[in-house]
Amino acid sequence: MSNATLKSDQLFINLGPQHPSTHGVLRIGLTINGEVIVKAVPDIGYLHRGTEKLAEVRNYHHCVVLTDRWDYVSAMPNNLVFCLAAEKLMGVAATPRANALRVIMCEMNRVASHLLFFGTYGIDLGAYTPFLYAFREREMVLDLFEMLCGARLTYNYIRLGGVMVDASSEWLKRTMEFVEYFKPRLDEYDTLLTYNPIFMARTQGVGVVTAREAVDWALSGPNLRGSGVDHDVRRADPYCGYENYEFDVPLGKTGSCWDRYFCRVQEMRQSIRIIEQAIEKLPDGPFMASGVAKIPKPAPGEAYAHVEGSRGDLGIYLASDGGISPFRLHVHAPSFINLAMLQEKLVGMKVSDVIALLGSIDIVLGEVDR
Amino acid sequence: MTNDEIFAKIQEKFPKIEKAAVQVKNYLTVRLASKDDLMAFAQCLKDSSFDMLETVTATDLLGPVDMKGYIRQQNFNPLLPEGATPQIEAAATPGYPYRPVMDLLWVFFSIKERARVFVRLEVPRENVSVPSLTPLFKSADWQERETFDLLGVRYEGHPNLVKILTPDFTQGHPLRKDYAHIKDRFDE
Amino acid sequence: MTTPEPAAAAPKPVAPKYVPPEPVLNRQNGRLIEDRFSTWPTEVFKKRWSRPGYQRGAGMLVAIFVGLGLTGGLIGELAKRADGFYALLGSFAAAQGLPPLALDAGWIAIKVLIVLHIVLINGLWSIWWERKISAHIQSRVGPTYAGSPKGFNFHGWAQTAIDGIKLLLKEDVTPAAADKWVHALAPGLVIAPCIIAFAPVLFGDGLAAASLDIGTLYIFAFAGISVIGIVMAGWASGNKYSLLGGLRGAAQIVSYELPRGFSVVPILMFAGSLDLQVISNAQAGYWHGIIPRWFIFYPVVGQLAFVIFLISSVAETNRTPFDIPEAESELVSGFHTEYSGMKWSIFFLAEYAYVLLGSFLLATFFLGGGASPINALPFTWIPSWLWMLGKAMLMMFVFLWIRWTLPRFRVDQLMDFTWKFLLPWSFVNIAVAGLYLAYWLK
Amino acid sequence: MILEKLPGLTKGLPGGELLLTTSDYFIDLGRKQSLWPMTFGLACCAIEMMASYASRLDFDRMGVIPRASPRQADVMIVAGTVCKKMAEPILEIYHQMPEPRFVISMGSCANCGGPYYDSYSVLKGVDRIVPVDVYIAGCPPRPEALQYAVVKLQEKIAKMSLKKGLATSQQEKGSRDINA
Repeated sequence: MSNATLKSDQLFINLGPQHPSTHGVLRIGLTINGEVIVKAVPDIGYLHRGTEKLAEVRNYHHCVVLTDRWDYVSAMPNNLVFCLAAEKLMGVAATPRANALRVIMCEMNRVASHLLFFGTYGIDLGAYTPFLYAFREREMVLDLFEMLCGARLTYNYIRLGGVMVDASSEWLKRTMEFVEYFKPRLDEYDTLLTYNPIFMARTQGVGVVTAREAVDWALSGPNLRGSGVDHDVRRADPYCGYENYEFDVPLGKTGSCWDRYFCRVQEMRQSIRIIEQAIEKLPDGPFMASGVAKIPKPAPGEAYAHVEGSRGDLGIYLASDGGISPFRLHVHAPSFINLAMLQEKLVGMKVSDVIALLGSIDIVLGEVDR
Repeated sequence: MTNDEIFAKIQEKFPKIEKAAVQVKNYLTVRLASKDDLMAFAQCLKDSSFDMLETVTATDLLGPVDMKGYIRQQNFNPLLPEGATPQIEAAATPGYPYRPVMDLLWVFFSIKERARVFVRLEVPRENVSVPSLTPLFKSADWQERETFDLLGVRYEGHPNLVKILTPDFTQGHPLRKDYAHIKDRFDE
Repeated sequence: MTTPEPAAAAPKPVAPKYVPPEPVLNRQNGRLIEDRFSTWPTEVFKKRWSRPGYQRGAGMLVAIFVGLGLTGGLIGELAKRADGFYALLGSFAAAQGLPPLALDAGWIAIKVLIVLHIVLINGLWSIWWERKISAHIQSRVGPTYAGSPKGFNFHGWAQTAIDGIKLLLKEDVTPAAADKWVHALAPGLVIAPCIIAFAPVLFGDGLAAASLDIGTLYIFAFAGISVIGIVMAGWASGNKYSLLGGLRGAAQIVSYELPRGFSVVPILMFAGSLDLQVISNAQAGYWHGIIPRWFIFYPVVGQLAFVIFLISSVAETNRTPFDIPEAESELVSGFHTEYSGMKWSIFFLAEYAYVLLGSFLLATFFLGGGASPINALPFTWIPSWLWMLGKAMLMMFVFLWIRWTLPRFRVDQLMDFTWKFLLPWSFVNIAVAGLYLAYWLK
Repeated sequence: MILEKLPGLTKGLPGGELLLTTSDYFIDLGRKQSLWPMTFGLACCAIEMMASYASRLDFDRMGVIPRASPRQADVMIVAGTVCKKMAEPILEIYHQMPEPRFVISMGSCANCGGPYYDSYSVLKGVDRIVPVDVYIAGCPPRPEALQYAVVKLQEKIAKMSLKKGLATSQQEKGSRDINA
């Protein structure tokens, strides 16, 4: 926007792409009147890496590597959703043990991802200390990941037809130790941030998204559930045997920033529950299905798979022309779709609330721009 | 609700619709006859509880991908012998019906029914233009922009159909199969 | 699957026994590579006192503190004979034939230098103190390696000094869009009123650079001037974030001046004077020989006034939860976004000087000044300036504690808080204090 | 300003060399023990950068605290994929930083494009637009690797001296040689 179109009492400020709290390289052009926002124009694409194009000249095993880098905070669901889609195309099914391990890893990654959200949301609202507490526990989750698959962020652990390596009994023991350690920490977080009066004043009643709007914007994940819509892919369209585990789907009431935040904090508890059950019920057997070729060439066809990622309903549309590379790969990226509501929701809010709303949507720019 | 039941229910309301030849695995896929039906069909779906437009995208069905769309160097790996090509090159699969067609895709989702409908529409790939769904679904906004940016599909009636992901100086639509990368100032 | 006991639940792997690494020679020049960074800090810290660098650093720190203490004590003791010194200087000036004006100028210069050093040394100390405290609140360790590479690395004691060297040598950027003179003038206008405001601040019994009858009013008046510097900095930077920060800062500081001033009115009523020395003296003595007669122990009124004054002091210093002028996650750095090097560090220095000012005022108004909290022999022997310093440092810790615990207010909530909560309650407080005076303390 | 003239001023003085080396010592000490990076994350590596500020690996030990404004920063950690759209903002931020400034290129993407070596929208290495002092390999590098890079940068800074100018010519060009 040029200055000529501005009224004399309005100010155009440029939030990002380098800004401490845009969680990456998001840019928002804000026209403000005093402290109130008149117009907001989000500008994305500063991390557009063209993975959908690159996937057309990678083979299916290599594509799993690309998936790691979409939602780099929780890479396991990305691996999983690609493998599910490719397995559908190839007609392979993962073994029960592999499925249970996938569930454990995805839930642990959800914990890690929500811990990052918890910490950075604290920073966004000016509380620096919760970030360091959250990272203390997050490092433990990452240690467990590292012990199993050797990487801290980009795992490439879930492979076509199964998982990379089997979990040892030592690893399972340590995971249970972590679960026991982590439960009281969640109560600590509640005292630290959730019920802090200033925090509640900053987030309750701010950025309210009604259930009607949430469905209209096609939000997913905690953003949808924060508005009170009971939709969870793990319930609606179970994959990897989620129907066998007992867990609740936390719902918000008003759809404000606090509800979205609270949904995530409660989801960590449910994830812990699922991990416990999955480890107890972990079946024996092979961790990799037989029949996955070294260079898979699935028959021509199309497949869609989706999982409940840490940020919402992560889906993949995969088309094959019978070659060694996918013919078309499209990512239904929850962050991208959740972020779209920003341009409309920001109007009328205060500058400080931009950060509160943006933080509560919990985007990862790698997934927004892909 | 199984896919056939959903299809029967939709066909009851919108008799012109037919099942697609290639079904997206495990989900109901229907094919529109022409782009004029799109708005009416979307309205019909919205009325019958499919009130969430999940995905808007498209596939270019023209031949294998053009390698000029990638910035490749000859034998970039010094550890490999001279002339080796460790990188995968695109190759046409014999028997696959490549054709100059843009295959558009919309995914509608019903939270109540927990069901998904994939809607497909084939249009010629030159100057693709279809009606925009933004008046019905807000979520179409950015996804249509993305599809326009990456595949060059024009959505008629979109309030702000401009580039969203690629930088301003990128010419062409990268996900089209015949996209050839034009060197810009950052490519030496 | 058996669940282990929660007490022993930390899943950290058992640390292997620490084996000192083999000495590694640099490939190029064959020199011994120091193993400072090749071992984990936790391993190093296990036997830290055996490291000579640690001992030397600790010794250095203790020496500095003892030196500062001795200097302070010297000044404190000498100040009691200040009249004698003044007379001595006067006779010296008369002997040399100097005019009395020169004598007064020299005398004031000595006092100004002392106060100036308090402000500047406070910056060095409190930034390190803040970084260490915040680190330990956040389960970190804070600065550790700063100091000489040869060792003196006791808890990074030299961190602020090193930061200072670096900031002094940084390029001084004036943005092209900036108003050059106003941009350069703003840091000065922030720090100068702050130093001036230290003139009547009481550092102990009778220890003030200037004993003013209107001391309280003087401090509040000068401390309020800094806001002009903040607005200037925000406007002159030519940056919209700075402008927003400057305007927010102006609104906030002007608003919080009011409850800050009104909250001490009960104290002034009880003491019957604006002079800080009188206020401090009014709190001498003990109820029933046990409870000190500090104003904070006056039922209800004292505590309410203390809380309001503390909150407004935190707001005056632009620190979390009231740091909206420089809100890092919203306005990048607010009004000092465009400042670099030494100009920026002057803003920081001013912030910590205001923290110190607030701490000393809290100690004077509410914590009995230089009086001992315990009416027993070894405590009453401790000189008043040491008590004063201790109380001020305690209050400074409270400032840091608040900063690293709470999230930030939104700008309208901040205004609501002062106009709808703090200000009415400070009025109520004044009324109740009037009742106390009329019926209890008459 | 004074620093540039100091070598010339001390040339004729007795003990001028000693003065120069002493000031070198303190200047380098100041610069290397208080490297303030920008809070500036691009992609995956930014999460590891955050982890290195956090409790376990506590960057504050080395005096490294993040600053939000480029005016107050000394070192830019380019953490993640540099896309062509982001290249210009990075250049602008680099120009906003006051001298002396340093750049750490973190991760394969920032070094050379990494897994996106053939992508149409990724810059193949941040060293095409800004001079880089230290490169870190890895995708993403571990936080320990980032801290080691800071140690390496400190070693590099320790070699800066007034006589050679504020930075050696290789350093200005962004030499990969740490001993330059």
